[in-house]
Amino acid sequence: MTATPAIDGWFTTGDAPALLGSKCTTCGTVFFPKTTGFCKNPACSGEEFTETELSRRGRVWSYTDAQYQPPAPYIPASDPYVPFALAAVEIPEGLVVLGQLAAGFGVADIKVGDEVELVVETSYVDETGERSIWKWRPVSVEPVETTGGAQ
Amino acid sequence: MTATPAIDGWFTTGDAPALLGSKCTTCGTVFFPKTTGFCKNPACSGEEFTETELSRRGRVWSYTDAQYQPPAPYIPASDPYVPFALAAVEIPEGLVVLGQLAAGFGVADIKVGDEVELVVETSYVDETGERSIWKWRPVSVEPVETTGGAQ
Amino acid sequence: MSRDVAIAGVGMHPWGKWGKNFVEYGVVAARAALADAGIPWPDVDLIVGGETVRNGYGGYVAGATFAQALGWNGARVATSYAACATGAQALDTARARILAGMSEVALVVGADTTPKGFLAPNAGERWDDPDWLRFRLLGMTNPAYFALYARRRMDLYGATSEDFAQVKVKNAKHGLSNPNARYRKEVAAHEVLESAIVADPLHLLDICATSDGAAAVVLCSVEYAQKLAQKHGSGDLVRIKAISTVTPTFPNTIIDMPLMSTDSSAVAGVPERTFKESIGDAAYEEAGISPEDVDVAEVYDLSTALELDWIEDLSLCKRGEAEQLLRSGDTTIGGRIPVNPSGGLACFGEAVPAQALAQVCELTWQLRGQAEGRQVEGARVGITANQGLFGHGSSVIVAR
Amino acid sequence: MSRDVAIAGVGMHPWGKWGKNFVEYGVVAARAALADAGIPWPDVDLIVGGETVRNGYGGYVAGATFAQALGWNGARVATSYAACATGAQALDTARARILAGMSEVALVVGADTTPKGFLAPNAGERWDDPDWLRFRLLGMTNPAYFALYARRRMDLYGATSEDFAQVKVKNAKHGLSNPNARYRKEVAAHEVLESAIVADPLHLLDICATSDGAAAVVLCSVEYAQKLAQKHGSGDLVRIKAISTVTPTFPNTIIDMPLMSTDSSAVAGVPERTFKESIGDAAYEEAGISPEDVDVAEVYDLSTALELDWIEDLSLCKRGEAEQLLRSGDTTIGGRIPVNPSGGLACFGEAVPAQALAQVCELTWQLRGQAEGRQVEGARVGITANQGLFGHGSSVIVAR
Ligand SMILES: [Zn+2]
Ligand SMILES: [Zn+2]
Repeated sequence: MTATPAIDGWFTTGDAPALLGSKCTTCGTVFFPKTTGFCKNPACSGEEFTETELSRRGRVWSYTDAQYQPPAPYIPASDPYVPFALAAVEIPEGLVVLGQLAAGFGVADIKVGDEVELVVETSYVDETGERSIWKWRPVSVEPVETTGGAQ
Repeated sequence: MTATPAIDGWFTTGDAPALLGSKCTTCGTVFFPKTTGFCKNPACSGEEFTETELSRRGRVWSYTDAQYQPPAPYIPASDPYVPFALAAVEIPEGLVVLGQLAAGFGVADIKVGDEVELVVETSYVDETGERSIWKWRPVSVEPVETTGGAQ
Repeated sequence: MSRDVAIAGVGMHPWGKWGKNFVEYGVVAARAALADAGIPWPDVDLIVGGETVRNGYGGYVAGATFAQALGWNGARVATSYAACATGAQALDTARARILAGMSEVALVVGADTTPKGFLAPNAGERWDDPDWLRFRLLGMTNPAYFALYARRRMDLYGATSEDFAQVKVKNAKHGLSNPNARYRKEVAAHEVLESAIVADPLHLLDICATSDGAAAVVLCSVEYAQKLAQKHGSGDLVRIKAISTVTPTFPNTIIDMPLMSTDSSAVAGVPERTFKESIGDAAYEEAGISPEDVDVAEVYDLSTALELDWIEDLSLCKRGEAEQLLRSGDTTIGGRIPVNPSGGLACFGEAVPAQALAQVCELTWQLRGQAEGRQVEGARVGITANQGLFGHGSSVIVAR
Repeated sequence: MSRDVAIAGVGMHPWGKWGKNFVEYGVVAARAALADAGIPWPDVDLIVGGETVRNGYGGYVAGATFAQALGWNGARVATSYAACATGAQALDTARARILAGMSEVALVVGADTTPKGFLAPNAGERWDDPDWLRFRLLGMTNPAYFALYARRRMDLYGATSEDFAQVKVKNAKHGLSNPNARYRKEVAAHEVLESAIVADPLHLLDICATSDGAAAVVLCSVEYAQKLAQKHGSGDLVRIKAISTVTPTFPNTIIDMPLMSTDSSAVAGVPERTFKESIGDAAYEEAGISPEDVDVAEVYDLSTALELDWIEDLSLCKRGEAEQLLRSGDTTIGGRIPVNPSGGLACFGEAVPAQALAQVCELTWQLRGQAEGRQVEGARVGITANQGLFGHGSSVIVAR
C-alpha cells in the first residue's frame, strides 16, 4: 500500500485497516466521520472525544452502483470510465457507513444483510500520486475476473 | 468607434450615443436597463414596452472613484491598473444611472448637480477585441492631461 | 384559535426547458396565482420567495427579486431555503405571519432553472463540505442514494423492477392532460425496463429529470378569504391544515443525501419513527386527522421506488405493502388513495424551490374539482410529502 | 393581542479571523445564548438559521446545519436569507411562529466566515445577474456605493473627511472593552485620514472589514419567559417590539447595490419616504413609539459616513444634521443618543448573516445593564438598522 489516503485521518491503512471515528467520553456515542466540539447526542453535554477504530466488519444495509461517471469533484479511477459498486454497511457500533465495493465486486455479489469487511484500495491518481480510500469487500465471495466493479 | 459594445442592446454608438431603455406603453414609465414582461410600476398592468433612447445629458447625483483594481469579473482597461472615476447621474426621465467618468476626468472635475453628457469609450479588450461602454463626460470642463481617470 | 389559513389562489408557469431566467417563470406563476385569487398585487403585504442557489445573487434573495419584478409595493419580504422542501418552508413562514396577525395576504413563489445531468456541487475544493466530499471520496450521486432505498425494498419486501416501472406508467398516465406538466406521453413498462440503468436497480426512466418551472400560492387569513368569497362568489374554501417542517430526532438512522454515514443508535437507541415517518406524523398531528382521512397524495417521486417509500412513510399503507397497493390499482386515479394525480415529478421533472408549492397547487385544484382530466372525485383532504437534504423534508395537509 | 416576544438569551462567538468552519462559530454562539437563557437545547422547538452563501451547501441550509451540529432534537427548522438583513429576517420568522402559537422557544443563529478583500460575486459568466454585471461593466464595488453616499453628504450637507474619521474614532473607543469585538484599539482621526483612499472620499479605515463571527438569540413567548424568570429569578424582560422587513415602494429612487440605475419617478412620483426611511418608519409604527423614545441605536456602519445616513434615516435627527450630532458628542456613550456602543462594524467587521443578530445581542446587554465598559446608562429602548441589498433592510426595536 504505497498510495496516500485521499483524506487525512479518516481511516488507517496496513493489513487490518479501519475507519477512524470519535467516541464521546461522556455518553459513549460513536461518530464517523470524526466530530469535535460538542456531542451531537442532544441528551449529552459532552465535549471530549477519543479517537476510536470502528469495527472492520458489518452487514449490508443496501447497495447500488454508478453506471455513469459521476461529475466532478469525483475523480475517475481510469479512462475510459469503469463503473463501480457502492454499499451502505451497518456496523456493530450502530451506524451505517457508505463506501465503494472493493474492485472486482458488483451488485450481483451481495444482498441486504451480507457480511462485508473494510479494505483500503487505490481510488484515483492526482498530482500527488496514488490516493487510497476505504472500500467494502464481501466476505463470502471471490471477486470476478474483470477490471470493473459492476457486473 | 471600432469597439464592440461590452453588452448588447444597452446603448447606441456613433456621434450622439444614447442609453437604450424601455418605455411602458400603458403608463409611460421608463426603465433602464430594458425590461420585458410586466411593468414594474405596481399600479400599472402594462405588458408592452417600446425601446426608447434616454436623454444624453443629466446632472450628477454623486460620484467616486476606484483607486484599487476591482475584482473579477471586472476587466481592467490597462496593465498596470489605472484608477477611474464613477458617477451616478440623474437624467430628465427621473432616474439615476451609474457610469464611469470619461477617460481623463476624475472626482475633482465634478460636483453634485453638475451637468454631464453620455459618451461611449473603449472599456477593455477581450478575446473578441475592443469592447466599449457608456461613460459620463463633464460638460463644462476639459479633461486633464493624464492617462488615468482619477485626480 | 384557528390554525387554518386559506389558499386564496394558485398558479404555475408550465414546467419544461425554456431557457429563460427564473425570475420570469416566477412572475408568471405569481400573476397567475393572484389572478386566480382575484387579489391585485398592491394588496399583497408579504412576499416569500423560495430560494434558488444556482441563479446568482438574485436567486439567493428570491423574495426580493420577485417583489422587484412585480413592482416594489412596500410589502414585507422573506426568502426561505430548505433544499427540496423549500416551497413548504416558504409557505410556513407566510402562514405564521398570517396566523400571528402580522400579515393578511401573502404571496409565496418558487421558481428555478436547472442544469442538465446530475446535480453536482458548486465548484471549488471544500474538504469540510459533506456535499462536496461525497462526490470526491465516493462518487456518490443523488440517484445512488435513491437506488439504495430501491434495492432495499427489493431485498426486504420483494419489490421488482416491474413494480418500479409501473409507478412510472401510472404517473405518466396521470399527467397526460396536465397543462403544466413537461412530459405528457404514455410510457410502457418495457420502455422503463429497457432504458439504461443509471444506478442499479434504477433505470433512466425511473429517475426524474430536472426542469425549469415555477409555482405560486396566495395565502390569506380565513376572514380575509371569506370577505373575498363574498366579493367573487367562490365556493368552498381550501385551507392549509398543517405544514410539517420537523427535523430528525437523534439518532437519524437512515442514510440521507449528502451524508456518508448515519448517526449511531447504540447509545441513544433507535427512535420510535424514522425521520421521514416523523414528517408525516407531525403533519397529521397538527391537522388533527389520521391517514385514513386522506383522499389524495402528492409525494416526491424523485425515483419511482421513492414514491413507494413515501406512501408507507405517510402511513397510507403498512410498511412493505406499497407494492401491493400499486399492483391493485389503489394509487391510480379512481383507486382508494390516488398518488401523484398531477403526474408527479415523473411528468414535471424537478424544479427545487417550486416543487413543494406545485404539490399544493395540484391539491388545491383537486379539492376545488378543477383538475380537469385527472380529477380525484370528491377529494376533500390532501397531503404532500417532500424529500429534503440535510434533515429537511416537509408535509402539507390541505382540506376543504 | 400582544405582539411582543421575549429575548430569553443572547450569545456570540467573538469576531475575528479564526480560520474555522462557520458551523463551529454558530454552535458556540448558540450554546452561549441557550446558557444565557437557562434553556436546554432539547427544549428548543424551532431553530432558524441565517444563511451564508459562501460556505457550501451547509451554508445554504444553515438552520438544519446548526440543528444537526447541536444534535437533532426534532425541532422545526427554517433558514432565511436577506443579504445583510438576514439575521433580522430570521428573527422575524421565529417571532411569527411564536406569536402564532406554533412555537414556544426559538433559537436563531447566524454565523459566517468571510474572504479577504472586496466581496466579489461567485464565479461564472452571468449576463442576467445584476450583481455580476456591475463588476463587469462598471467595476462598481461595494465601497464605491458607500462612497457615492458619502460624497453626497459632503456636497449637500458640508460633511468633511474629518467628520467621517470622527465616526471611526468614536466607534473604536466604544468597542475598546467589548469582549466580542475584533478590533479593540483606539484610532486617531489622522490615522483614518492618512490611510489609503479606497473609493474617494472614503479611506481604508472608513470602511469596515469582513470577519468571521457568530451571534445567536433565543426568543420565546412572553408567558414562557415569565415562567422562566420565576425559575431563574431574572429581572426585567427584554422584549422585541418590532422587526421591520419592508421592501421599497416603487419607485425606489436611491441607487443601491448591486443595481446600476434607479427606478424612474417621472410617472409614479417621488415616494413620501426613501426606502431606508421607510424601514425605520415601519419599525416605529409596529412598536408604537417615536424616534424620541429611543435611548440607544446600533446601525450598520459599513462605512463611517453610512452611520450618519442611518442616524437620519431613523429620524434620530433631521436630514443633514447628523454631522452636528456627531460633533457635539451626542452619538457618543454619555451623549443624547449613543450610536453603536458595541463599537459597530468598525470594531467587529462584517459577518453578513450574524450582524443583525449581533446588534440585537448588544441592545439586550445594554437594556439589561450588562454592557460592561460601554454601558448606556438607563437605556430602556433600543433600535437597530441594517443595510440590505436588492430591497432588503431591517430595523429591530427592543425595549424593557
Ligand atoms: Zn455524548
Ligand atoms: Zn406601466
